Amino acid sequence: MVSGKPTAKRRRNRTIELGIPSDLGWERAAMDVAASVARCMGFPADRIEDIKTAVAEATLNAIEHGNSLDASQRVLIVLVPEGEKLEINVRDRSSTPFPPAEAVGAPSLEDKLTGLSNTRGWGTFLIRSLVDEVEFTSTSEGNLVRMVIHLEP
Amino acid sequence: MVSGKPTAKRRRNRTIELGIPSDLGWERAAMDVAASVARCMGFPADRIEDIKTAVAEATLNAIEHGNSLDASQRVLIVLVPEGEKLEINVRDRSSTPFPPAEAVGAPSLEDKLTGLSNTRGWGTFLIRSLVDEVEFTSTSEGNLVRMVIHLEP
Amino acid sequence: MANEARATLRETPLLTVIDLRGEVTTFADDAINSAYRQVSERGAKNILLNFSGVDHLNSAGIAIIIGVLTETRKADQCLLITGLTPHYRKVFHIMGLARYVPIFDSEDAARQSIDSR
Amino acid sequence: MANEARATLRETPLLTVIDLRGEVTTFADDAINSAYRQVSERGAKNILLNFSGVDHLNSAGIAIIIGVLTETRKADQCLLITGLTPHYRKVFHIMGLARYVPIFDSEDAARQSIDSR
Ligand SMILES: Nc1ncnc2c1ncn2[C@@H]1O[C@H](COP(=O)(O)OP(=O)(O)O)[C@@H](O)[C@H]1O
Ligand SMILES: Nc1ncnc2c1ncn2[C@@H]1O[C@H](COP(=O)(O)OP(=O)(O)O)[C@@H](O)[C@H]1O
Repeated sequence: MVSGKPTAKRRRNRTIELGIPSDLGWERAAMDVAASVARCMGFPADRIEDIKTAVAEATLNAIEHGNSLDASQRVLIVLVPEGEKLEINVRDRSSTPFPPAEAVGAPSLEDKLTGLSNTRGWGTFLIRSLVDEVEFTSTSEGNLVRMVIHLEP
Repeated sequence: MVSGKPTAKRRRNRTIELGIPSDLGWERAAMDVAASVARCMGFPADRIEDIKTAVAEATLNAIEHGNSLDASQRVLIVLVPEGEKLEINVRDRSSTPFPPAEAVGAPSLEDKLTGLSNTRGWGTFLIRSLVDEVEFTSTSEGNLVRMVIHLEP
Repeated sequence: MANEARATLRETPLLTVIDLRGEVTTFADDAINSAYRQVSERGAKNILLNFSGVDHLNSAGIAIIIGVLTETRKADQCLLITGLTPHYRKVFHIMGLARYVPIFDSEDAARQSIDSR
Repeated sequence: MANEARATLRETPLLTVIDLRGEVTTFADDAINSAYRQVSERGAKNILLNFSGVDHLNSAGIAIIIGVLTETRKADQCLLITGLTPHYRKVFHIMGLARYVPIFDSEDAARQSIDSR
């Protein structure tokens, strides 16, 4: 189903695109599509779980932070299967850029347990931990999380 | 997540859209999104199975007959959750219209078992049998299958 | 495809079982038909198609099963089915297939039906 | 939401169990916290969170669990966890949570750990 060298056009044609409203809950649809694409590509079961969680967290952030739960704004999930790797882009229409990387370093569980910081703040950390490559880009169009997962680790 | 009277704009905003290449296999992604939307809406398990099969068959027809397995043509699946019902549109870029309804009446298993007709030809019949409403529309843009499934039968 | 169809043969008392696995779609054609040919060459009379390992089935896959059913009727073999989920059981009923091929809850139930003839 | 979170209490020898069901996301806040409050009012010392009925868990849901863990540490209660899938077990390890709350394969294994103290 997925083979050969991707040219720009081929690449565009082989993408799977999902658009959802910015309502909590629809991230489940994104997880399910990502899982079925990963399954088609032959990812092992434990990697599919990693992909589902990473996509869920990125989509949740796009719904919640990027589009501020404004259901009239949409989140676009673009999956690009390319033989040995799967690229997943999650795009929102945020007018606020991602916080700088330093601001979202590894959260301290100790601080959370002692009340020094909010119990939330795990999404970005989990994404980083579960995928092979991740890139956060902010443009005037919105924010984009680009994740790549390799078939062979 | 889904409530109130849908206006044209609301409706547009609340849709879930999935675009896939016309390659056999990607209909699984359509099934999975449809299932997760139906689950979110509270459809019972057996209705979710009906929806998955109907979406799979409509998407398969769009890939195979509508877009003639030409991977550069895309199939668009648009799900519209509206409180008590789920509308699902499957759109291809076919230049050949759907055959007239009479041509795709209930297939005769007897004919198939005696070799009088091809063993295929069940997709449209299954769609009709499994959803509450179905409409086949051919336009200059392509073919469209519109299916509606009610939460309360 | 990650989840290719596989059809493996298993001889049991009274029944020759074809265990189907993976996705029963248009791609399952070779696997199912060659399994059926082997079973026929062995002279099997009672053939049980076991769907319990199948994770996806569509109308193109069912068309392959109809092809096998057509052959078994010509060859005076008896085809039986088990391992369908309630949903696909319903689909087989809707299609009228259940009138031509008996569908059982379990392999044992299929075996008993042969035994009690 | 179709699959709301539910948290139900169950008294067992040595352990008070909170059985979680459905989706443990931001919407599970009330269900989990009110279950925890009830358990505390009863004076429970050993509290087992059972995830085996959970079909979806995300970082917002885990944040609620961290909140409960914070409370149990203040109240000198002992929190234990069971019923996680291998994936979420891994996630709890990645987050470092497994260092603060023991994770067991089964309710029995959790009970034995209390019994053998
Ligand atoms: N798509 C996004 N658009 C704008 N801001 C974001 C986005 N994703 C994350 N952020 C910012 O980064 C912070 C950290 O996110 P995260 O680690 O996922 O934790 P949480 O979502 O629990 O706050 C968020 O609180 C938010 O301020
Ligand atoms: N999306 C479509 N575009 C064009 N033709 C279609 C489409 N869907 C179905 N058809 C036509 O209708 C016929 C019957 O379809 P169907 O009942 O699904 O059976 P099958 O797909 O097994 O042939 C097809 O063979 C095809 O000619």
